[in-house]
Amino acid sequence: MATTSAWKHDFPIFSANAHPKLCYLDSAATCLTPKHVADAMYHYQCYSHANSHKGLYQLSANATELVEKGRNKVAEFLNAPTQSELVFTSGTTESINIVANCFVAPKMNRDANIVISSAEHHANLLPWQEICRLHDAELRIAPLTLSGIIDTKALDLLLDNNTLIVAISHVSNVLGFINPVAEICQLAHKKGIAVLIDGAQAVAHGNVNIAEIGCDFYTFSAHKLYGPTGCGVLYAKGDHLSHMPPYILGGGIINKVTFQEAEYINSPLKFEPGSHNVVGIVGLVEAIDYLNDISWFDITRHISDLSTYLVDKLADLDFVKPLLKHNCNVQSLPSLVSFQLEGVHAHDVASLLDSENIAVRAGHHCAQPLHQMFGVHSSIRSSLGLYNSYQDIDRLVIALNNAYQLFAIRELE
Amino acid sequence: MATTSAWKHDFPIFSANAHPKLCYLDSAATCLTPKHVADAMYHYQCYSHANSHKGLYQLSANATELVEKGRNKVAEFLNAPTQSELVFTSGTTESINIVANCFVAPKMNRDANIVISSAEHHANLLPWQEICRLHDAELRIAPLTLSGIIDTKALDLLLDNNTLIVAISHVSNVLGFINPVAEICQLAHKKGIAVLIDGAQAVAHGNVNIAEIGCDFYTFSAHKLYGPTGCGVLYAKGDHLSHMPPYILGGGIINKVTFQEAEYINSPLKFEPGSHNVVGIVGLVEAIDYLNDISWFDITRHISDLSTYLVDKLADLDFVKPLLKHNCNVQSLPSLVSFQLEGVHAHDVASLLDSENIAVRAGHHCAQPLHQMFGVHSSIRSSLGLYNSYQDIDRLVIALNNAYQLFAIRELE
Amino acid sequence: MNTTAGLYQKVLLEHHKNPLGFHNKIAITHSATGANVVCGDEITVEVNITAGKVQELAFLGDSCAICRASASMMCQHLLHQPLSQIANLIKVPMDLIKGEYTAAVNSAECFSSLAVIKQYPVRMQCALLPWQTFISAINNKNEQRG
Amino acid sequence: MNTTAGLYQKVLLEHHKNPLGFHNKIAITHSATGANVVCGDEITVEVNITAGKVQELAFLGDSCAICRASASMMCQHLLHQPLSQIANLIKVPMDLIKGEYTAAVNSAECFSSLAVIKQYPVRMQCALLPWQTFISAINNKNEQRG
Ligand SMILES: Cc1ncc(COP(=O)(O)O)c(C=O)c1O
Ligand SMILES: Cc1ncc(COP(=O)(O)O)c(C=O)c1O
Repeated sequence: MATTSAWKHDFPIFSANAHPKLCYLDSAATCLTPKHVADAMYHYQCYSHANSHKGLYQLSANATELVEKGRNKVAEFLNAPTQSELVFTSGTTESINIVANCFVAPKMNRDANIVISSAEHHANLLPWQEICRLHDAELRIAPLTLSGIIDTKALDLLLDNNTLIVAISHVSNVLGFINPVAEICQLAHKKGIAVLIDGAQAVAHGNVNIAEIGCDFYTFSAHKLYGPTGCGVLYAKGDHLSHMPPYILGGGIINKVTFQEAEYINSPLKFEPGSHNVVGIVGLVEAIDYLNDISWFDITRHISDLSTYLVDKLADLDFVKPLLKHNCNVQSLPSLVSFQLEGVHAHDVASLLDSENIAVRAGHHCAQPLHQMFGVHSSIRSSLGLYNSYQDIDRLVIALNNAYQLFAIRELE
Repeated sequence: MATTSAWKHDFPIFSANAHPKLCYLDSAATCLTPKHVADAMYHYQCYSHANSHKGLYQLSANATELVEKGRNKVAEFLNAPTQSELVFTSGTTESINIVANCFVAPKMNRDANIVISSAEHHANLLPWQEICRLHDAELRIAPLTLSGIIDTKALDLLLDNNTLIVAISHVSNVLGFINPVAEICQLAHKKGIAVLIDGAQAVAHGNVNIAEIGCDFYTFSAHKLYGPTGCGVLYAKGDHLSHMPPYILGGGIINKVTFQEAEYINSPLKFEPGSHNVVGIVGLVEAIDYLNDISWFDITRHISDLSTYLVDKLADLDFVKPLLKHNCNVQSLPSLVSFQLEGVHAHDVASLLDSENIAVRAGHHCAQPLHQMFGVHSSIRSSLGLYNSYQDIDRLVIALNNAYQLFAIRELE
Repeated sequence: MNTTAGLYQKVLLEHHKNPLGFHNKIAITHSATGANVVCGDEITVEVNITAGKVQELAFLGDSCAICRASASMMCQHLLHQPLSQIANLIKVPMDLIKGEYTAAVNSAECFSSLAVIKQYPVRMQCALLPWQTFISAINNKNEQRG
Repeated sequence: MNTTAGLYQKVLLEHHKNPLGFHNKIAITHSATGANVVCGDEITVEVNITAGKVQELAFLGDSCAICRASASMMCQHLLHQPLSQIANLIKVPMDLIKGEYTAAVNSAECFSSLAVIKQYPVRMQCALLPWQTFISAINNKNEQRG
C-alpha cells in the first residue's frame, strides 16, 4: 500500500513552504488546484488576456478561440451528443437557475409539478421551490432507498402529465452514491418529461457519459473538477436552448436592438452575456487535460480503493454513526462519507481535526432538508481527491478517536 | 515627452517573448493584466484555494477572510458610505440584472416607467427593456447634450411619480465623457427616485466617490480595473439589499430551508449563492492595491495627458470623423474616442491596424441604439490604459493614414 | 498532541463536560432561542427574573462545545446579579470573545479561555450565541413573562 | 509595411475599389439581404434569373472590403451561369474561404485572394456573407419574383 498519492506532488499546496502537513478531505466542497491548472491560468492572464467574441484583432480572436475550443473540449469530456449545446456559466448554481427560469418557468401553471429528490443540494432545490411558490404549483420530493440512492419506482409514481421536469443529482453531496440517472431519464422520457442532472459531485469521479445518460440538461462547476471557481457548464440537449429566452441580459446576446425591442441571437452565446470569464474557461480546459493525461481508469481506481478503505475504517469505530450505513447492495462506492460522532457536535470535530491539519466539512452541507429527514442538524463529511492516500484516512481515524475522547458527553434525557 | 509608459513593464504581455510590439488601445473592453494581479491569483490558486464561507477549518476560514476583507477594500476604494453594502457578482452585467429583477421588478406595473440614457451599454438597456416589456411599462430615454453627456434638464422632465429608477452610465463606453451623476442623483432623489450608476467605464479613470455621488446602486467589473474576468461588484446604499429578494438561488443564502419553504439570510451573501469566485476577488483586491500604490493622481494625469494628445492628433486628420466632436466646454477629457474613417468600413480599419499590431475595437460596442442615433452601423474606438504612451498614439495615426490610403472609396450616391 | 492547547482550553472543556445550568428546570419568566446558521448550533436560554435580579438561569439545545461552555460560564457569571448590572457584566466576556477587550486582562481572568476564541473567527459566533440569546431573552418580557 | 500582404491581397483590394455589380440597376427577379452581427456588415444581393440562367447580378449595402470584394468576385463568377450549375460553382469559393478546399488549388486560382481569409477566422463570415445571401436570394422565389 502506497502511503502517498502519486499525484500529490502536482498540488503546490502540499509543498514544504505551504501546507505540507495538510490532510485535505473536503474535495466535495472544492478540489485543490494542480500546478498545471494554476500555470495555464497564469499564462493566459499574463500573456493572452483579451476580451473574447467582440474584438477583431488577433489577441481577441485568440481569446474567442480559447472559449470555443473549450466548448468542444467540454463536450468531448462529457461525451455530449452532437447537436447538443454547451453554455459556460459562473457555476452549477447559475446553470440550474437558467433551466428553472428559462426552460421550466415559462411553462408553469397551478396544475404543474416539478420532481426532485430528497437528497438535493440547495442549488437544486431552491430554484424549483421558488418557481413553484410563484405559480402555486407543486414540488414533489422523490424518496431514497435504504441504500441512499433515489428510489426510481417511487419517483416514477410521482410523474404525471403535469410534471414539467425531473431535477436530480447524479451523486448526492451528502451521501456520495451514484444515482441511477439513465434509468430515471428513460422513465421520465417515456412520459415526455425533461430531466436535469446536477453533476457537481459526479464529474470528478469517473467518466460522465451524457450520450448514455440521455438527460436533457447536465450541470457542473469547474472547481469540483480541479479547475477554478467562477466557471461552470450547462449542457442542453438538441435545440432546448433555442426555445428558451435568455436569463441574464447584457452585451453580446443580440442580433439587433433598438430602444424599443431586442432580437436575441440563437446560440449558446445567448446565455453568456457580457465579458466571458476566459481565464476560468482556460483553467477548466487545463483541468480536463490534466485528468485525461492521468487517465480516468487510474483516477477511478485510486478513489475507489481509498473509498473502500475509508468506509471500512469508519465501520471499525463504534462511536461513528454514518448518516447512512454503507450497503453492500449498492454497486458503486461513495466518494465521500457523512457521519456523526456519538455525543460530539460536528462543529467540534471539525475544529479539533483542523488543529491536527485535517480539513473536513461539518454542517448541513447545503442539504438541510435531507439532514432534517435523518433527524440531525449537522454531520461531518469526509470526501476524497486525487491527492489523498491511505495515510490521510489513518490520520482521520486517529483524530476522530481523539475528538471522541475529548468531547464525548452523555446526553441528558 | 516620455515615449513609453513608466508602468508598461508591469504588464508581462509586452515582454520580449510575448507581444513586445503590441499597441493596445482597447482598455475599455478589458484592461491588460499587471504581473502583480496575475501573481496574486496564482499564489492564491496554488497555495490558498479553498471553499469560503462554509468550512470551519483554517484554510476555508482564510478564504472567507479574503472575501470579507476584499469587501472592505472595495468599499474603501469606492468611498462607499458606511451602512452601505457590497455584493460580489460575476460582473457589471449580473450586477445590473440583480437590481432590475430584485429591486425594480417587484414594484413594476403598467403605469411605471424607467429612465435610462441614449448612450447606455446593452447591459444597462436590455434588463430594463425586458422588465418594461413584461409589465407593459415605459422605458424612457434621456437624450444627450451636444457635448455627449446626459442632458440633465431633459432627463429631469422625464421623471415623475411613476419613475421607479434612473439607470445611467457614469462614463459611456462609446463617448467616454463623465456624466454629471451627482447632479442627476440629486434631481432624482428630490422626487424620491432611486438611481443606479453603471461604473464599468469609470472605475479605471479617477477616484470614484460614491459618498459624493450619492447613488443608490453602483456597478462595475474587475476586468475593467486591471483585474480578472468573472468578478464584479454591486454597491447598494443603506438597507436596499434587505428589501430585495435574492436573484440566483443556491447554497449559502438561507437561514433555514425545508422542502416547503426557505428563509433567506439578510446580508450581501444573499446575492452570492454557491461557491464564491475567491480567485477573482483576490485579483480585484490586488488590482486596487496596485493602482493605489501608483497613486490615482499619477494615473489620472497620465490618462488625461494621453487623451489630450489623442484628441488633438485625431483632429488633425481630416478623414477622421468622430462620432461626437470634442467640445471644449466639457470639463473632462474622454478616456476613449470613437470615430469613423471617411469612406472606410470600421471593420477594415481594425483589421489593417491589427496587421500592424494595433488593437482597437470596431463595431457598435454593445451600444447599437446609440449608433443608430448617430446614423451609423459601427465605429472605431480607441481607448487608453496605464501602459499606453504618446508613441502608441503616433502609431495609431500613421496606421489610420495607411488605412485611409488603402481603402477609402467614394460612396455612390 | 496537546489536546487542551489551542481553542479547547482546559477550563472550557471542563464547562463543556460539566455545564452549569444545562437542562436545569427553573421557573421561567423570560426565554429566547438563538441559532448559528453556519454550524447549526441551537440554544434556548431560560431565565427567572424576580425582584430585579437574575434568580435562576438555564439553557438547553444542541450546540457545540464552545457554545455550551460559553453558556455554562454565562450561567455562572450572571446568577444572582441585579438586572441593572447586566449590561456591564455582559460586556467584558463579549468583548473578550470578539477581541475588543482593551483593559488589563487580569480583571477578566475567569474568562481567559474565552479570550482565545478571537483567534478562531469562525468560532466566535458560537461563543457569542448564548450571550446574545440571553439579551434576547430579557428583552422578551412581553411574550414570555408567565 | 507591405500593405498588400496578409489579408488584403492586391486582387481583393482591386475588387474592393472597383467592385463589379455594385449598385448596378438590374431587373430584379430574386433578392435577399444578409447581415453580419459581429461587424455590422449589411448586404443586399439582387439577381435576375431568366430562362434558367443568372442573367444579371448586383449588390448594395454598407459592408467591409472583404465582404465587398467577395461580392464583386461573386458577380464576376456567377454571371451568365445556368442555375443548374450554381451549387457547384458556389462550392469552390465558399470552401476556399472556410479552408475546406482540398483539391489542387490551381483550379481555383482566380480566387486565390479568398483563400487567405481562412487564416483570419474573424473575417471568414465577412467573405461568406455575399454567397450566403445569394443562396437566400435564389431561394426567395415566392416572395420576390416580380
Ligand atoms: C458601460 C458598460 N457597462 C457594462 C459593461 C458590461 O461589463 P461586463 O461585460 O464586465 O459585465 C461594459 C463593458 O463591456 C461597459 O462598458
Ligand atoms: C450536488 C451539488 N450541486 C450544486 C452545487 C453548487 O455548486 P457551485 O457552488 O459551484 O455552484 C454543489 C456544490 O456545492 C453540489 O455539491
